[in-house]
Amino acid sequence: MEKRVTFKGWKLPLLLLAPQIIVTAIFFFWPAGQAIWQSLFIPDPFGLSMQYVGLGNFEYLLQDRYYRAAFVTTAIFSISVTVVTMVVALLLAVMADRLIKGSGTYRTLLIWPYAVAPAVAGVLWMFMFNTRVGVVTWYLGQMGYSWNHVLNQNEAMTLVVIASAWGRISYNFLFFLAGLQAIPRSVIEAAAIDGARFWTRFRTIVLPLLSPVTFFLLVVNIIYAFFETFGVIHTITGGGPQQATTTLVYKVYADGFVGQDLGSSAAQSVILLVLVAILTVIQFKYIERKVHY
Amino acid sequence: ATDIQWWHAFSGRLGELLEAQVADFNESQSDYRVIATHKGNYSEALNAGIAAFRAGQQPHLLQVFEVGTATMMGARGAIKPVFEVMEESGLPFDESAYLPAVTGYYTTVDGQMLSFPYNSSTPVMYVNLDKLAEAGIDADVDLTTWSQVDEVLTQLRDAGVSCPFTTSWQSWVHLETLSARHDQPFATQENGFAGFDTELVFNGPVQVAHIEMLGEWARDGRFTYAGRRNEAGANFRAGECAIFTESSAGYAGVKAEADFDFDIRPLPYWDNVEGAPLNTIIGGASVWVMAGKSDDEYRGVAAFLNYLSSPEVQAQWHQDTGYLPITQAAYDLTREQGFYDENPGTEVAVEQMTAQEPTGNSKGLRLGSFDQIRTIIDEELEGVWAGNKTAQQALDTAVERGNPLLRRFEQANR
Amino acid sequence: MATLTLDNVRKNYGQTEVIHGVSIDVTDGEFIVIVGPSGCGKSTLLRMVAGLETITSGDVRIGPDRVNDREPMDRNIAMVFQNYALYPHMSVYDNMAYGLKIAGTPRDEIAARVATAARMLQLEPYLQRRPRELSGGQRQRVAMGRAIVRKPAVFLFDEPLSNLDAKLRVQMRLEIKALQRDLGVTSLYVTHDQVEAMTLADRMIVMNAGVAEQIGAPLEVYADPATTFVAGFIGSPPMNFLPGGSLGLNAPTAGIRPEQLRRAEGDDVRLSATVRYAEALGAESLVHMVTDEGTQICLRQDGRAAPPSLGERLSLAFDPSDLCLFDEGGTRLRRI
Amino acid sequence: MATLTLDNVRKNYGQTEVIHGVSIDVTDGEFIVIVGPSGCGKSTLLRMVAGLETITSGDVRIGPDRVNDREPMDRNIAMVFQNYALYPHMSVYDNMAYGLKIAGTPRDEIAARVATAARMLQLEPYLQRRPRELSGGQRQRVAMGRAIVRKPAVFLFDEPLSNLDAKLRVQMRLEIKALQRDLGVTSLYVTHDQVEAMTLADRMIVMNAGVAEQIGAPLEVYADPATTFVAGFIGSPPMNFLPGGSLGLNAPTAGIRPEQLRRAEGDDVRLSATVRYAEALGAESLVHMVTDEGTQICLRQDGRAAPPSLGERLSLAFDPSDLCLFDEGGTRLRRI
Amino acid sequence: MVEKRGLGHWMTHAGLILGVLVICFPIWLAFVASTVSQPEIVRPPMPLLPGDRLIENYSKALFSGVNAPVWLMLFNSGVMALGITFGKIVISLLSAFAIVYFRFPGRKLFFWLIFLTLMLPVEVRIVPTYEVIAGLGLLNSYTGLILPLVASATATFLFRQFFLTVPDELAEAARVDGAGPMRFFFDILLPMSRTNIAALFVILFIYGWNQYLWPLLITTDPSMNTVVMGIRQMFPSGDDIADWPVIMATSILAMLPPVMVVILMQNLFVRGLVESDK
Ligand SMILES: Nc1ncnc2c1ncn2[C@@H]1O[C@H](COP(=O)(O)OP(=O)(O)OP(=O)(O)O)[C@@H](O)[C@H]1O
Ligand SMILES: Nc1ncnc2c1ncn2[C@@H]1O[C@H](COP(=O)(O)OP(=O)(O)OP(=O)(O)O)[C@@H](O)[C@H]1O
Ligand SMILES: O=P(O)(O)OC[C@H](O)CO
Ligand SMILES: [Mg+2]
Ligand SMILES: [Mg+2]
Repeated sequence: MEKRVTFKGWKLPLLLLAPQIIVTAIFFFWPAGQAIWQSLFIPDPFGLSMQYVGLGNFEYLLQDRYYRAAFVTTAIFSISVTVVTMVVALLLAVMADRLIKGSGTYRTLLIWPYAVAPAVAGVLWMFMFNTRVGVVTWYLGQMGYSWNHVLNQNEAMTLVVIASAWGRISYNFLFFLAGLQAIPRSVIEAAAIDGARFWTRFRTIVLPLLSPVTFFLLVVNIIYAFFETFGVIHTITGGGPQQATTTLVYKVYADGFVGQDLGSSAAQSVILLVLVAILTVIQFKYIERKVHY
Repeated sequence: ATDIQWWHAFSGRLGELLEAQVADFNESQSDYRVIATHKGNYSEALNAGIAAFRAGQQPHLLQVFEVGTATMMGARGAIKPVFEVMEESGLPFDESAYLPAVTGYYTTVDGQMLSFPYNSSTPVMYVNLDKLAEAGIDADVDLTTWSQVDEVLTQLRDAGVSCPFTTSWQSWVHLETLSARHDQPFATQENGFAGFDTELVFNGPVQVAHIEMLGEWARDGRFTYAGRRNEAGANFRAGECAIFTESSAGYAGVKAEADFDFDIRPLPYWDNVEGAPLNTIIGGASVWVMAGKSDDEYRGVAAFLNYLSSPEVQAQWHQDTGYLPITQAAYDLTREQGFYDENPGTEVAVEQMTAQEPTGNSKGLRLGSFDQIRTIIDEELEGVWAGNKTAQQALDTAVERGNPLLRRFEQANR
Repeated sequence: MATLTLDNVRKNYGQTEVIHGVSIDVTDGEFIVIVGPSGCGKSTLLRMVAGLETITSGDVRIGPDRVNDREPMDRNIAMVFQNYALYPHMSVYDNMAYGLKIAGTPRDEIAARVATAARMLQLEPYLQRRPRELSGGQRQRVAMGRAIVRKPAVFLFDEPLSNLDAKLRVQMRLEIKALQRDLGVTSLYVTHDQVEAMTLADRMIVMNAGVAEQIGAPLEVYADPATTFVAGFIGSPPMNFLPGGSLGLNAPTAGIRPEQLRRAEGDDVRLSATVRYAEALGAESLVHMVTDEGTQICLRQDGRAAPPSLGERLSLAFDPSDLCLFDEGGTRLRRI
Repeated sequence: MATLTLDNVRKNYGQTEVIHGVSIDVTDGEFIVIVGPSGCGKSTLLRMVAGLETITSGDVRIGPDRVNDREPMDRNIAMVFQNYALYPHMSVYDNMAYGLKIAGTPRDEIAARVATAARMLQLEPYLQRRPRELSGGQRQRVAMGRAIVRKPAVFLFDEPLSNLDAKLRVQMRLEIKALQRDLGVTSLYVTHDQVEAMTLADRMIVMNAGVAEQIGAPLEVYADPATTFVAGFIGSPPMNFLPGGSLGLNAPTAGIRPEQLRRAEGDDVRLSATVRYAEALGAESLVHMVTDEGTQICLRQDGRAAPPSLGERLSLAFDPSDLCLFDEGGTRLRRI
Repeated sequence: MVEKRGLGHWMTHAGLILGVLVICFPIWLAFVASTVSQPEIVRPPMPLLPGDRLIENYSKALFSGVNAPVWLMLFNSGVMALGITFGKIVISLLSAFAIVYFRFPGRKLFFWLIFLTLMLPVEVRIVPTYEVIAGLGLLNSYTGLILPLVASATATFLFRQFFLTVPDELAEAARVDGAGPMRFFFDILLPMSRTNIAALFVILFIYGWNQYLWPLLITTDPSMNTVVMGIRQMFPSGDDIADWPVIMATSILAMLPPVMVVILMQNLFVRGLVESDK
């Protein structure tokens, strides 16, 4: 999509672009270049010396069962967060949309968690499910279920998924609600007159018409789950038990800053950079061509 | 006054005691001011220090747990050996005044002190006597061997104790110390003391059997797992758990918080293993002096370290915290003060450390990337506690995953 | 196909009554147009019939059945919306087939019915397109098709042509009329365009502020308006209103349509006025004037006659029997 | 105020030529309407005059000056856009004052000029409102006001009324006409609505696919169309076209306007046709028929005459001098 | 309205209220925990209604904290969040304007250079970015906290999307009125973008305030800690029990500013989001 009218000249636009280009170059492209460079070496933790290893770091990574597992973990985690978030948000949005009045009030009440930092969300959920003092753990215990996400991989995954999804529900809710309210009333009415009852309408009209919103949310949720959940994982499980909750991004951090294995961390950064660059391009092509109903 | 930055990993009771020492030192003179900063747990503090060094913002002093020793030793250009600092300062410094069992860990082959052994510990066993009584077990029950412990735990469980046994620092206590105490190698090349080309071998039969037993306890409710570091301390101090294997330094917290009678016992061993028991090995942390500071600052550092080694300060620290005394003078002073008599069990740690002459397998560990290797061990052990893996599988995997890290460390430090 | 009866239907939104009791009996196959200015309640009335709004009081009957409490899907109606309300994600075929599919009609029959409708509406080449790939007129046809295939008892139209441009509107209104006549389905059609109402309706309901001011056949309403509102609303340019006194009449208001005025020849002068401006439209010209009393009036004259120039004073004549007289409230005074 | 000259103006987008050379001399104060169907290049032509599109070849002159290479602000023009393009965050006052502010006009003078324009356009009560707080007609007036205050040499209008509803459109077009006449500013006005063109233009340019098919005064164009395209586009319903042969004429196509047909009385029958449908519009009726040759034709008759019934066969007459004859290409054959 | 009467209506309310309760429960619990004493928490189950230690716990958190008092961390968070917010908005507005309204050599290249960063948060390139900042001597500085997070294209992208929806005629009208590019930018485009700026303000403020990993790495000096990372630092190294009431009080304090921003600006926020098509 391009504008019809444009202003002339090339100096002014370059001047306008300069701040962003400079900041991007220094804090994005320079580090990215560094990552690529460093991925060819094994430096010692203190940065006093480094050994050239060619693609050795990548070989090492690909041989590492746990690195490969981190891909799977990331996939499971991201998909779960996305699904939980979207299903709950859609459910709430559909209910709020049915109201003639008051959807604004519910929106205000539901919007809170969006503002809560993932790391703080992690602390809150960790507090509720703490194996010693957690209220939820205690009540679960009363019901005969012994919760222990410190040892149980599935429970750990469940907890980080819920804690990560929690804050996003608000955001998704906003978009779904806006999306629902943007569906022309008359289309719904037409379907009703055509004989479709609530669920039929929802399945055959509402869901398909929401699909642009849904796709958008899908992308942002996956991006969120990929990158912004670091705080949740760091505060709740630290990637454990047994790396069951170690995502790719967490591993970059864990190997780079905890493990002091800068070569491996740089190589992981490079792999992530490539992955995300591909995703960006795909997403971009899609946005440009986005279907608007 | 010249500021001396000290990054450490102590919070809670230990943090308070450390702050008190710092305040005391700062009051005692006016040339230097030590500023102590809590940098998270041991791993976090170490990483913060390393990262800061890379950024040229390192503190003067960095507390590094024993696990990071090889890493620090490997970073010759990043540290300034303590003996150098002391020599240059001109302050009296006699390496022979320190307990060899402790300082041996932190010295070069020719006996020069690289880091200051600020807080050294060794694992011991804490027993909640009230819980024993609750289960009708005699307070004097013999807990010298793991088989005896096994029986007592069964009784405790059967009597309805929800947490018969727990431990902190599982790898340190139940693999590293276990190996040393039973003269089993943890890694080749004298556990790394003899060179970088070392390989992990802690998947031997003794270790497997021991972990197998813990795994069984975990599954049948005799062992409650609480975390990789000393999270379990909270459970024990709250009176939930009957028996607790933990650093001697757990004493500070237990003494401060426990509202039950407790006992400190030596770490049990397997009497069916030949040569057992040997000494336990050292833990805790030492303080490293970082490179790249001015002479004046190093003089301040020396003054502070000198203050920390004085018999009074050391004795007080030892008595308050349960960390080992690092000088003979402090040890003697403590005995003179009658502390060991008034507080039975407090001498267990020192005795345990010094009872036997260490072998190549019990001198300690000096492995690169050991923090990550511990993480791997922790992960695999958790697999056993959760019932996902057998002990053999877990230890084999840990060895298999850990060795590449040693290779990378070797490569990086060539 | 069925009759449709509204019996004193009223609608309140909270305290405000927006439909003040409308009654009409629509015979089977009749085409009724509801016409009136924006906000007068046309859509509301239609939507009550559709079941999209609750009925505050009164009855709506389709055939013999009172349908007040039925859901829209149970009323056997079809509706064409102003914005067409096509399902944007479905092909033209699926848009038309949707209602039948839900009703569980066999596939063959669906295909057959859609095909018939598509043929009637000349939509055959577009069956696989999405609505956004169609022009306005084609979309309008799809909306019609969707209504047709269901063979409902009653068609409801809510300003179905107002989103089209002028040319297309004329064409589509002819098509709608023809289609309804062929199908013979009872229809209720809402518009604010009086031309549409005139050309489509068998009978029309002229609404004003929630009240049905007049119900009747188009030419009847045009020739014989019941109120000044109706007289002003139907016909463009509207009827001229003159104070009765100025014409020596015993009525507050007298109305005369622009085409019933003529330039006086000889001494039949009844009115003089000054020309403000003239619009030459080709076939006809509209001459806008002010009378000496200051009332604005309009004269429609043949396009071939030369339009008068600005400021010219014209003498006007009309046939007194063409006058419509109204009382103060705007109600027609009938000569008995 | 100035003259405006287009001299063989062309526009290419890449390879495609969309304006095929348009020339016209607009005299000072003249109101020129460019009319034609969608996509014929009306806006493109206007935008070239405005300086918003480059001119591929040919010259545009405002007054004596060739302005091809001037920026829009240096051409001394003002433009009213279809969507008004009001600055949404500025008050009505600021919208009108903006161009003057930029030009560095003194505050007092800005205030005075805006006040004058606001008075003329009856916008005084709304000066502090934002555009979104105005009705469509008011917005349109603001757009006009913005153009007026700058006292430009030429006004450019691009379909300024097409976003308004029918009633308002009629009213606004009268206002625009009056205003332009009062101000006497040379104007170029684009529309696709032939009624608008007829009523507004001093002269109109009828465009088709980038070609100016006819330039002339409205009634002249109506009465004397140069091509079938013009004859069909101007006038509603459009001119009826009959094959010349069927009338015994020596021309491929003959055109006659619906109001020039009449029902034959006696033996002046020239044409017979069957009634398809009749639309009674009150003042007049349109009778749509098919001739025996199958051509669709339309007859406009007085509303008072009873419309014929469907299927009825009518005999039609016309005055042969009203016929317009066209050649195969649709160009008018003039009788010399 | 189709099917919107009667029982279903109340069921809908019931469902939504349940949703609100579940969603808000963690926050409620944190609030309760911040008003009771440590013993009440460590002996489960902790109460579900607030206690009487509110003032005590909050003043302890605010004025003593663990490494640094919480008020200081809040201040640091505020500076960082506002710095990121304003920095991003300003540079994005300028660059989006350049990209949308000008045709100049290299435009496509710059476009892609910028938009490649669209989805690459700092986490991915964390180690080298840390080194760049360290190399520039920006550890423990507000500049170091802010600048690297300003380098992302999300805001630029949003403004670009919005500018593309601004009718062409507006720019044309401005040109006809005699406005040059910068005049058009300041007089027309900027004021028109207010809603979007407001929405972005909310998004970016929260983004900045909620940063965790970056401040964790580059603030080695506790007086530069931000509150979100500060909470995590309050957890003991393991040995002793977390001071839950103070930690929870800090959590509440840490979420208060962003929550206020969202709640107070929610209408603008939602409008901006939805209008600008995400
Ligand atoms: N939900 C509602 N609540 C309150 N008043 C309403 C509601 N819907 C419509 N109205 C009012 O009812 C009156 C009639 O509205 P309606 O939509 O039927 O008018 P209409 O004749 O269809 O107008 P238009 O030609 O503009 O579509 C209007 O005055 C409107 O303001
Ligand atoms: N930027 C462009 N690139 C290529 N072709 C264009 C461009 N702008 C317009 N055209 C083409 O030029 C022709 C004339 O367009 P223009 O907008 O002038 O038509 P118009 O008469 O104003 O139509 P409308 O009544 O729909 O506004 C059209 O066929 C259009 O497709
Ligand atoms: O609890 P500490 O300080 O004795 O340390 C125990 C372990 O040695 C840490 O590795
Ligand atoms: Mg309506
Ligand atoms: Mg156009």
